[in-house]
Amino acid sequence: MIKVQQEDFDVAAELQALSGGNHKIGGVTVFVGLVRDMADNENISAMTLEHYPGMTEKQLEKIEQEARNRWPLENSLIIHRYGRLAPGEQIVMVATASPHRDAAFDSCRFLIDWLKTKAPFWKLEETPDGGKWVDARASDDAAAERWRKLS
Amino acid sequence: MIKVQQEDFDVAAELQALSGGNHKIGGVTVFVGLVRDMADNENISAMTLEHYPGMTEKQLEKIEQEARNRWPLENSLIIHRYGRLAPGEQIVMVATASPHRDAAFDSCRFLIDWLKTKAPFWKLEETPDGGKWVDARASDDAAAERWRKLS
Amino acid sequence: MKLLYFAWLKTKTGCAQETLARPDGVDNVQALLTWQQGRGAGFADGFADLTALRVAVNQEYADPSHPVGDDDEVAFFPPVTGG
Amino acid sequence: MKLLYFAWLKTKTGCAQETLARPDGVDNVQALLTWQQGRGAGFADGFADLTALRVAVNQEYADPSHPVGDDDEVAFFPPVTGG
Repeated sequence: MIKVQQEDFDVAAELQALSGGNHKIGGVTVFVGLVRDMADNENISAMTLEHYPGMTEKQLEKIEQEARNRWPLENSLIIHRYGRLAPGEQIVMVATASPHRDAAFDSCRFLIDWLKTKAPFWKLEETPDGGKWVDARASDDAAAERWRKLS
Repeated sequence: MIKVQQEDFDVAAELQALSGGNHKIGGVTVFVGLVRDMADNENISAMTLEHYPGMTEKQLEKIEQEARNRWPLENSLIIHRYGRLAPGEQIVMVATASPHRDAAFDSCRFLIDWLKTKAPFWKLEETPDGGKWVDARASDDAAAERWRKLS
Repeated sequence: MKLLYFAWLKTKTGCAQETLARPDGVDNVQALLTWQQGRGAGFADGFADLTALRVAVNQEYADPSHPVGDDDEVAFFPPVTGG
Repeated sequence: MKLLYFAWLKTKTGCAQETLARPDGVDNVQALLTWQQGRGAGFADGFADLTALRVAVNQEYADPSHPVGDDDEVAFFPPVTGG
Protein backbone atom coordinates (compact mmCIF):
# COMPACT_ATOMS: atom_id res chain seq x y z
CA MET A 1 0.00 0.00 0.00
CA ILE A 2 1.12 3.53 -0.88
CA LYS A 3 0.22 6.68 1.03
CA VAL A 4 1.43 10.16 0.08
CA GLN A 5 0.12 12.59 2.62
CA GLN A 6 0.71 15.83 4.49
CA GLU A 7 -0.51 14.59 7.90
CA ASP A 8 1.55 12.53 10.32
CA PHE A 9 1.11 8.77 10.64
CA ASP A 10 0.78 6.35 13.57
CA VAL A 11 3.39 3.60 13.25
CA ALA A 12 1.56 1.21 15.60
CA ALA A 13 -1.76 1.52 13.77
CA GLU A 14 -0.02 1.05 10.43
CA LEU A 15 1.79 -2.06 11.67
CA GLN A 16 -1.45 -3.47 13.01
CA ALA A 17 -3.07 -2.96 9.60
CA LEU A 18 -0.02 -4.48 7.90
CA SER A 19 0.29 -7.70 9.87
CA GLY A 20 -2.77 -8.04 12.12
CA GLY A 21 -4.52 -11.39 11.75
CA ASN A 22 -2.09 -12.83 9.20
CA HIS A 23 -0.39 -15.71 10.97
CA LYS A 24 1.86 -16.57 8.05
CA ILE A 25 3.97 -13.52 8.91
CA GLY A 26 7.10 -14.37 10.90
CA GLY A 27 8.89 -11.03 10.65
CA VAL A 28 8.17 -7.39 9.99
CA THR A 29 10.91 -4.89 9.20
CA VAL A 30 10.17 -1.20 9.51
CA PHE A 31 12.18 1.87 8.65
CA VAL A 32 11.10 5.30 9.85
CA GLY A 33 12.91 8.40 8.61
CA LEU A 34 12.91 11.49 10.83
CA VAL A 35 13.81 15.15 10.31
CA ARG A 36 17.20 15.90 11.86
CA ASP A 37 18.08 19.26 13.35
CA MET A 38 21.54 19.16 11.81
CA ALA A 39 22.83 18.34 8.33
CA ASP A 40 26.32 18.89 6.91
CA ASN A 41 27.16 20.84 10.08
CA GLU A 42 24.33 23.28 9.60
CA ASN A 43 21.42 23.80 11.94
CA ILE A 44 18.06 22.96 10.42
CA SER A 45 15.04 24.70 11.94
CA ALA A 46 12.53 23.05 9.58
CA MET A 47 12.27 21.35 6.22
CA THR A 48 9.74 21.54 3.41
CA LEU A 49 9.16 18.52 1.22
CA GLU A 50 7.98 19.30 -2.29
CA HIS A 51 6.68 16.51 -4.49
CA TYR A 52 5.24 15.85 -7.93
CA PRO A 53 1.67 14.68 -7.32
CA GLY A 54 0.72 11.82 -9.58
CA MET A 55 4.24 10.82 -10.54
CA THR A 56 5.07 10.21 -6.88
CA GLU A 57 2.30 7.64 -6.46
CA LYS A 58 3.17 6.05 -9.82
CA GLN A 59 6.84 5.63 -8.91
CA LEU A 60 6.11 4.35 -5.41
CA GLU A 61 3.67 1.78 -6.81
CA LYS A 62 6.28 0.59 -9.30
CA ILE A 63 8.90 0.29 -6.55
CA GLU A 64 6.51 -1.61 -4.30
CA GLN A 65 5.51 -3.96 -7.11
CA GLU A 66 9.17 -4.65 -7.83
CA ALA A 67 9.72 -5.61 -4.17
CA ARG A 68 6.70 -7.91 -4.25
CA ASN A 69 8.13 -9.58 -7.36
CA ARG A 70 11.54 -10.11 -5.80
CA TRP A 71 10.63 -11.27 -2.31
CA PRO A 72 7.93 -13.48 -0.77
CA LEU A 73 6.02 -10.72 1.01
CA GLU A 74 2.69 -11.06 2.75
CA ASN A 75 2.28 -7.29 2.84
CA SER A 76 4.12 -4.00 2.32
CA LEU A 77 3.61 -0.33 3.01
CA ILE A 78 5.19 2.96 1.98
CA ILE A 79 4.07 6.23 3.57
CA HIS A 80 5.76 9.48 2.56
CA ARG A 81 4.80 12.90 3.81
CA TYR A 82 5.11 16.26 2.08
CA GLY A 83 4.86 19.85 3.29
CA ARG A 84 6.65 21.59 6.14
CA LEU A 85 8.12 19.41 8.89
CA ALA A 86 9.98 20.26 12.11
CA PRO A 87 13.00 18.36 13.49
CA GLY A 88 11.92 15.09 15.09
CA GLU A 89 8.89 14.72 12.82
CA GLN A 90 8.36 11.55 10.82
CA ILE A 91 9.03 11.87 7.07
CA VAL A 92 8.72 8.37 5.72
CA MET A 93 7.78 4.87 6.82
CA VAL A 94 8.55 1.69 4.91
CA ALA A 95 7.43 -1.69 6.23
CA THR A 96 7.50 -5.21 4.83
CA ALA A 97 6.02 -8.39 6.28
CA SER A 98 7.18 -11.85 5.30
CA PRO A 99 7.30 -15.40 6.63
CA HIS A 100 11.10 -14.98 6.77
CA ARG A 101 13.22 -12.24 8.32
CA ASP A 102 15.79 -12.10 5.52
CA ALA A 103 13.09 -11.28 2.99
CA ALA A 104 11.61 -8.68 5.33
CA PHE A 105 14.99 -6.99 5.86
CA ASP A 106 16.16 -7.07 2.25
CA SER A 107 12.87 -5.84 0.80
CA CYS A 108 12.53 -3.02 3.33
CA ARG A 109 15.99 -1.76 2.57
CA PHE A 110 15.41 -2.12 -1.16
CA LEU A 111 12.26 0.02 -0.88
CA ILE A 112 13.93 2.86 1.01
CA ASP A 113 17.06 2.77 -1.18
CA TRP A 114 15.05 2.93 -4.40
CA LEU A 115 12.60 5.44 -3.07
CA LYS A 116 15.46 7.80 -2.29
CA THR A 117 16.65 7.85 -5.90
CA LYS A 118 13.35 7.43 -7.77
CA ALA A 119 10.43 9.01 -5.92
CA PRO A 120 10.03 12.69 -6.93
CA PHE A 121 10.44 14.47 -3.61
CA TRP A 122 12.75 17.40 -2.94
CA LYS A 123 13.85 18.72 0.45
CA LEU A 124 14.22 22.42 1.18
CA GLU A 125 16.04 22.94 4.48
CA GLU A 126 15.63 26.11 6.52
CA THR A 127 19.08 27.08 7.77
CA PRO A 128 20.44 30.21 9.49
CA ASP A 129 21.53 31.31 5.98
CA GLY A 130 18.07 30.81 4.50
CA GLY A 131 16.40 28.05 2.54
CA LYS A 132 18.65 25.50 0.85
CA TRP A 133 17.64 22.77 -1.56
CA VAL A 134 19.28 19.54 -0.47
CA ASP A 135 21.70 18.07 -3.00
CA ALA A 136 21.29 14.46 -4.07
CA ARG A 137 23.99 12.26 -2.59
CA ALA A 138 26.23 9.90 -4.52
CA SER A 139 25.94 7.42 -1.64
CA ASP A 140 22.19 7.19 -2.26
CA ASP A 141 22.81 6.38 -5.91
CA ALA A 142 25.31 3.73 -4.86
CA ALA A 143 22.82 2.24 -2.41
CA ALA A 144 20.19 1.92 -5.12
CA GLU A 145 22.74 0.58 -7.59
CA ARG A 146 23.45 -2.36 -5.27
CA TRP A 147 19.97 -3.67 -5.94
CA ARG A 148 20.18 -3.21 -9.70
CA LYS A 149 22.77 -5.98 -9.87
CA LEU A 150 20.30 -8.42 -8.39
CA SER A 151 17.73 -8.05 -11.14
CA MET B 1 18.14 -1.18 26.52
CA ILE B 2 17.34 -4.84 27.17
CA LYS B 3 13.99 -6.20 28.28
CA VAL B 4 13.28 -9.90 28.86
CA GLN B 5 9.66 -10.29 29.79
CA GLN B 6 6.58 -12.49 29.67
CA GLU B 7 4.11 -9.71 28.86
CA ASP B 8 3.47 -8.25 25.41
CA PHE B 9 5.00 -4.92 24.33
CA ASP B 10 3.70 -1.82 22.56
CA VAL B 11 5.86 -1.05 19.52
CA ALA B 12 4.71 2.57 19.27
CA ALA B 13 5.44 3.34 22.93
CA GLU B 14 8.84 1.66 22.65
CA LEU B 15 9.70 3.67 19.53
CA GLN B 16 8.63 6.87 21.22
CA ALA B 17 10.93 6.07 24.16
CA LEU B 18 13.73 5.15 21.75
CA SER B 19 13.75 8.25 19.55
CA GLY B 20 11.42 10.84 21.09
CA GLY B 21 13.05 14.23 21.53
CA ASN B 22 16.40 13.25 20.03
CA HIS B 23 16.70 15.31 16.87
CA LYS B 24 20.03 13.84 15.84
CA ILE B 25 18.21 10.68 14.79
CA GLY B 26 17.59 10.46 11.05
CA GLY B 27 16.46 6.86 10.80
CA VAL B 28 15.05 4.11 12.97
CA THR B 29 15.01 0.48 11.86
CA VAL B 30 12.75 -1.95 13.65
CA PHE B 31 12.35 -5.69 13.39
CA VAL B 32 9.40 -7.44 15.02
CA GLY B 33 9.26 -11.25 15.08
CA LEU B 34 5.84 -12.90 15.27
CA VAL B 35 4.62 -16.43 16.02
CA ARG B 36 3.60 -18.18 12.79
CA ASP B 37 0.83 -20.76 12.61
CA MET B 38 2.87 -22.96 10.30
CA ALA B 39 6.49 -24.16 10.33
CA ASP B 40 8.08 -26.84 8.15
CA ASN B 41 4.60 -27.69 6.84
CA GLU B 42 3.22 -28.39 10.29
CA ASN B 43 0.41 -26.52 12.00
CA ILE B 44 1.45 -24.71 15.13
CA SER B 45 -1.28 -24.04 17.67
CA ALA B 46 1.02 -22.31 20.16
CA MET B 47 4.65 -22.02 21.17
CA THR B 48 6.44 -21.89 24.49
CA LEU B 49 9.67 -19.98 24.82
CA GLU B 50 12.00 -21.26 27.52
CA HIS B 51 14.99 -19.17 28.51
CA TYR B 52 17.94 -19.13 30.89
CA PRO B 53 17.31 -16.21 33.26
CA GLY B 54 20.46 -14.28 33.99
CA MET B 55 22.46 -15.57 31.05
CA THR B 56 19.83 -14.22 28.66
CA GLU B 57 20.22 -10.67 29.92
CA LYS B 58 24.01 -11.01 29.98
CA GLN B 59 24.18 -12.20 26.38
CA LEU B 60 21.74 -9.59 25.11
CA GLU B 61 23.72 -6.83 26.84
CA LYS B 62 26.93 -8.05 25.23
CA ILE B 63 25.28 -8.16 21.81
CA GLU B 64 23.86 -4.67 22.24
CA GLN B 65 27.22 -3.30 23.39
CA GLU B 66 28.89 -4.84 20.35
CA ALA B 67 26.41 -3.08 18.07
CA ARG B 68 27.02 0.23 19.85
CA ASN B 69 30.77 -0.26 19.31
CA ARG B 70 30.41 -1.00 15.61
CA TRP B 71 27.85 1.62 14.53
CA PRO B 72 27.13 5.26 15.42
CA LEU B 73 23.86 4.65 17.26
CA GLU B 74 21.91 7.19 19.25
CA ASN B 75 19.87 4.45 20.89
CA SER B 76 19.01 0.75 20.70
CA LEU B 77 16.48 -1.67 22.14
CA ILE B 78 16.02 -5.41 22.39
CA ILE B 79 12.83 -6.87 23.84
CA HIS B 80 12.40 -10.65 23.95
CA ARG B 81 9.43 -12.45 25.46
CA TYR B 82 9.29 -15.87 27.10
CA GLY B 83 6.40 -18.15 28.08
CA ARG B 84 3.49 -19.44 26.02
CA LEU B 85 2.57 -17.48 22.89
CA ALA B 86 -0.21 -17.94 20.32
CA PRO B 87 0.17 -17.45 16.52
CA GLY B 88 0.24 -13.77 15.63
CA GLU B 89 1.75 -12.76 18.97
CA GLN B 90 4.91 -10.69 19.13
CA ILE B 91 8.04 -12.60 20.20
CA VAL B 92 10.87 -10.14 19.78
CA MET B 93 11.51 -6.51 18.90
CA VAL B 94 14.86 -5.06 17.91
CA ALA B 95 15.22 -1.35 17.13
CA THR B 96 18.17 0.91 16.40
CA ALA B 97 18.26 4.67 15.94
CA SER B 98 21.05 6.48 14.14
CA PRO B 99 21.73 9.70 12.25
CA HIS B 100 22.14 7.50 9.14
CA ARG B 101 19.89 4.83 7.69
CA ASP B 102 22.69 2.44 6.71
CA ALA B 103 23.88 2.25 10.31
CA ALA B 104 20.31 1.75 11.52
CA PHE B 105 19.69 -1.08 9.05
CA ASP B 106 23.00 -2.87 9.52
CA SER B 107 22.96 -2.71 13.30
CA CYS B 108 19.34 -3.87 13.56
CA ARG B 109 20.05 -6.88 11.38
CA PHE B 110 23.25 -7.61 13.27
CA LEU B 111 21.32 -7.63 16.55
CA ILE B 112 18.63 -10.05 15.38
CA ASP B 113 21.14 -12.31 13.59
CA TRP B 114 23.38 -12.57 16.66
CA LEU B 115 20.52 -12.85 19.08
CA LYS B 116 19.24 -15.89 17.16
CA THR B 117 22.49 -17.78 17.65
CA LYS B 118 23.63 -16.46 21.06
CA ALA B 119 20.70 -15.61 23.32
CA PRO B 120 19.64 -18.66 25.38
CA PHE B 121 16.02 -19.12 24.28
CA TRP B 122 14.44 -22.37 23.10
CA LYS B 123 11.15 -22.76 21.25
CA LEU B 124 8.77 -25.61 21.95
CA GLU B 125 6.07 -25.76 19.25
CA GLU B 126 2.69 -27.35 19.89
CA THR B 127 1.84 -29.40 16.80
CA PRO B 128 -0.93 -31.95 16.07
CA ASP B 129 1.69 -34.62 16.95
CA GLY B 130 2.51 -33.02 20.31
CA GLY B 131 5.22 -30.68 21.56
CA LYS B 132 8.36 -30.38 19.43
CA TRP B 133 11.55 -28.56 20.31
CA VAL B 134 12.58 -26.43 17.34
CA ASP B 135 15.93 -27.37 15.81
CA ALA B 136 18.56 -24.70 15.33
CA ARG B 137 18.94 -23.79 11.67
CA ALA B 138 22.20 -23.72 9.73
CA SER B 139 20.95 -20.60 7.93
CA ASP B 140 20.85 -18.75 11.26
CA ASP B 141 24.46 -19.71 11.95
CA ALA B 142 25.39 -18.50 8.47
CA ALA B 143 23.58 -15.21 9.04
CA ALA B 144 25.50 -14.60 12.27
CA GLU B 145 28.77 -15.69 10.65
CA ARG B 146 28.41 -12.90 8.07
CA TRP B 147 28.95 -10.35 10.83
CA ARG B 148 31.93 -12.11 12.35
CA LYS B 149 33.98 -11.29 9.26
CA LEU B 150 33.48 -7.59 9.89
CA SER B 151 35.10 -7.55 13.30
CA MET C 1 1.95 20.34 -24.07
CA LYS C 2 2.09 20.76 -20.34
CA LEU C 3 5.45 21.60 -18.73
CA LEU C 4 6.23 21.31 -15.01
CA TYR C 5 9.19 22.54 -12.95
CA PHE C 6 10.21 21.50 -9.43
CA ALA C 7 12.56 22.50 -6.61
CA TRP C 8 15.31 24.99 -7.56
CA LEU C 9 14.39 24.71 -11.22
CA LYS C 10 11.01 26.23 -10.37
CA THR C 11 12.79 29.05 -8.51
CA LYS C 12 15.25 29.74 -11.33
CA THR C 13 12.70 29.67 -14.16
CA GLY C 14 10.08 31.47 -12.04
CA CYS C 15 7.57 28.95 -13.39
CA ALA C 16 5.82 26.02 -11.66
CA GLN C 17 3.71 24.90 -14.58
CA GLU C 18 2.70 26.12 -18.03
CA THR C 19 0.70 24.89 -21.00
CA LEU C 20 1.93 25.79 -24.46
CA ALA C 21 1.97 24.67 -28.06
CA ARG C 22 4.82 22.35 -28.92
CA PRO C 23 7.58 24.47 -30.52
CA ASP C 24 8.36 23.79 -34.17
CA GLY C 25 10.78 20.92 -34.65
CA VAL C 26 10.80 19.90 -31.00
CA ASP C 27 9.94 16.20 -31.08
CA ASN C 28 12.05 14.68 -28.32
CA VAL C 29 13.39 15.45 -24.84
CA GLN C 30 16.81 16.60 -26.08
CA ALA C 31 15.25 19.12 -28.49
CA LEU C 32 12.97 20.40 -25.73
CA LEU C 33 15.94 20.89 -23.37
CA THR C 34 17.84 22.81 -26.04
CA TRP C 35 14.79 24.97 -26.70
CA GLN C 36 14.48 25.74 -22.97
CA GLN C 37 18.06 27.01 -22.88
CA GLY C 38 17.14 29.70 -25.42
CA ARG C 39 14.05 31.07 -23.63
CA GLY C 40 15.76 33.83 -21.62
CA ALA C 41 17.80 34.45 -18.50
CA GLY C 42 15.93 32.33 -15.92
CA PHE C 43 15.59 29.36 -18.22
CA ALA C 44 19.14 29.66 -19.53
CA ASP C 45 20.37 29.54 -15.94
CA GLY C 46 18.12 26.67 -14.86
CA PHE C 47 18.94 24.55 -17.91
CA ALA C 48 22.65 25.46 -18.10
CA ASP C 49 23.88 22.14 -16.69
CA LEU C 50 21.74 19.38 -18.14
CA THR C 51 23.60 16.72 -16.13
CA ALA C 52 22.00 18.26 -13.01
CA LEU C 53 18.49 17.73 -14.39
CA ARG C 54 16.06 14.85 -14.71
CA VAL C 55 13.14 14.71 -17.13
CA ALA C 56 9.87 12.80 -16.88
CA VAL C 57 7.41 12.38 -19.75
CA ASN C 58 3.89 11.53 -18.60
CA GLN C 59 5.26 10.83 -15.11
CA GLU C 60 7.89 8.30 -16.19
CA TYR C 61 11.63 9.02 -16.27
CA ALA C 62 12.72 9.74 -19.84
CA ASP C 63 16.05 9.74 -21.71
CA PRO C 64 17.05 12.57 -24.09
CA SER C 65 15.92 10.48 -27.06
CA HIS C 66 12.41 9.97 -25.66
CA PRO C 67 9.75 11.46 -28.02
CA VAL C 68 7.50 14.29 -26.88
CA GLY C 69 4.09 15.00 -28.39
CA ASP C 70 1.43 17.70 -28.26
CA ASP C 71 -0.52 16.12 -25.42
CA ASP C 72 2.40 15.09 -23.24
CA GLU C 73 3.11 16.22 -19.69
CA VAL C 74 6.82 16.89 -19.40
CA ALA C 75 8.46 17.59 -16.02
CA PHE C 76 11.94 19.00 -15.33
CA PHE C 77 13.62 18.69 -11.93
CA PRO C 78 16.89 18.13 -10.08
CA PRO C 79 17.78 14.63 -8.79
CA VAL C 80 15.29 13.65 -6.09
CA THR C 81 16.09 13.94 -2.37
CA GLY C 82 13.15 12.35 -0.55
CA GLY C 83 13.11 9.53 1.96
CA MET D 1 28.64 -26.77 41.87
CA LYS D 2 25.28 -25.81 40.34
CA LEU D 3 24.20 -27.59 37.14
CA LEU D 4 21.37 -26.42 34.88
CA TYR D 5 19.61 -28.18 31.98
CA PHE D 6 17.37 -26.63 29.33
CA ALA D 7 14.95 -27.60 26.54
CA TRP D 8 15.04 -31.27 25.49
CA LEU D 9 18.09 -31.90 27.67
CA LYS D 10 15.94 -31.11 30.68
CA THR D 11 13.32 -33.58 29.43
CA LYS D 12 15.83 -36.34 28.76
CA THR D 13 17.73 -36.00 32.05
CA GLY D 14 14.55 -35.36 34.02
CA CYS D 15 16.44 -32.59 35.78
CA ALA D 16 16.10 -28.79 35.53
CA GLN D 17 18.71 -27.89 38.10
CA GLU D 18 20.81 -29.57 40.77
CA THR D 19 23.52 -28.64 43.24
CA LEU D 20 26.21 -31.17 43.92
CA ALA D 21 29.82 -31.60 44.99
CA ARG D 22 32.27 -31.47 42.10
CA PRO D 23 33.09 -35.08 41.17
CA ASP D 24 36.66 -36.23 41.79
CA GLY D 25 39.01 -35.35 38.94
CA VAL D 26 36.42 -33.26 37.07
CA ASP D 27 38.18 -29.94 36.50
CA ASN D 28 37.03 -28.83 33.08
CA VAL D 29 33.98 -28.87 30.79
CA GLN D 30 35.14 -31.91 28.81
CA ALA D 31 35.59 -33.97 31.99
CA LEU D 32 32.17 -32.88 33.24
CA LEU D 33 30.54 -33.92 29.95
CA THR D 34 32.20 -37.34 30.12
CA TRP D 35 31.07 -37.72 33.73
CA GLN D 36 27.48 -36.87 32.72
CA GLN D 37 27.49 -39.65 30.11
CA GLY D 38 28.09 -42.20 32.89
CA ARG D 39 25.28 -41.10 35.22
CA GLY D 40 22.57 -43.46 33.95
CA ALA D 41 20.02 -43.86 31.17
CA GLY D 42 18.52 -40.34 30.96
CA PHE D 43 21.89 -38.61 31.14
CA ALA D 44 23.55 -41.10 28.77
CA ASP D 45 20.81 -40.35 26.22
CA GLY D 46 20.91 -36.58 26.70
CA PHE D 47 24.70 -36.39 26.50
CA ALA D 48 25.14 -39.03 23.76
CA ASP D 49 25.84 -36.51 20.98
CA LEU D 50 28.03 -33.76 22.39
CA THR D 51 28.04 -31.89 19.08
CA ALA D 52 24.33 -31.23 19.71
CA LEU D 53 25.04 -29.52 23.03
CA ARG D 54 26.30 -26.16 24.20
CA VAL D 55 27.82 -25.43 27.60
CA ALA D 56 27.93 -22.19 29.59
CA VAL D 57 30.06 -21.64 32.68
CA ASN D 58 28.83 -18.81 34.87
CA GLN D 59 26.49 -17.71 32.07
CA GLU D 60 29.20 -17.39 29.41
CA TYR D 61 29.65 -19.85 26.54
CA ALA D 62 32.52 -22.24 27.32
CA ASP D 63 34.74 -24.57 25.27
CA PRO D 64 35.51 -28.14 26.39
CA SER D 65 38.85 -26.99 27.81
CA HIS D 66 37.25 -24.34 30.03
CA PRO D 67 37.96 -25.02 33.76
CA VAL D 68 35.11 -25.70 36.19
CA GLY D 69 35.36 -25.11 39.95
CA ASP D 70 33.37 -25.86 43.07
CA ASP D 71 31.38 -22.63 43.00
CA ASP D 72 30.65 -22.52 39.29
CA GLU D 73 27.23 -22.50 37.64
CA VAL D 74 27.40 -24.79 34.61
CA ALA D 75 24.52 -24.99 32.13
CA PHE D 76 23.93 -27.57 29.39
CA PHE D 77 21.54 -26.99 26.49
CA PRO D 78 20.92 -27.52 22.78
CA PRO D 79 21.75 -24.74 20.28
CA VAL D 80 19.48 -21.77 20.92
CA THR D 81 16.36 -21.10 18.83
CA GLY D 82 15.02 -17.73 19.99
CA GLY D 83 14.34 -14.59 18.00
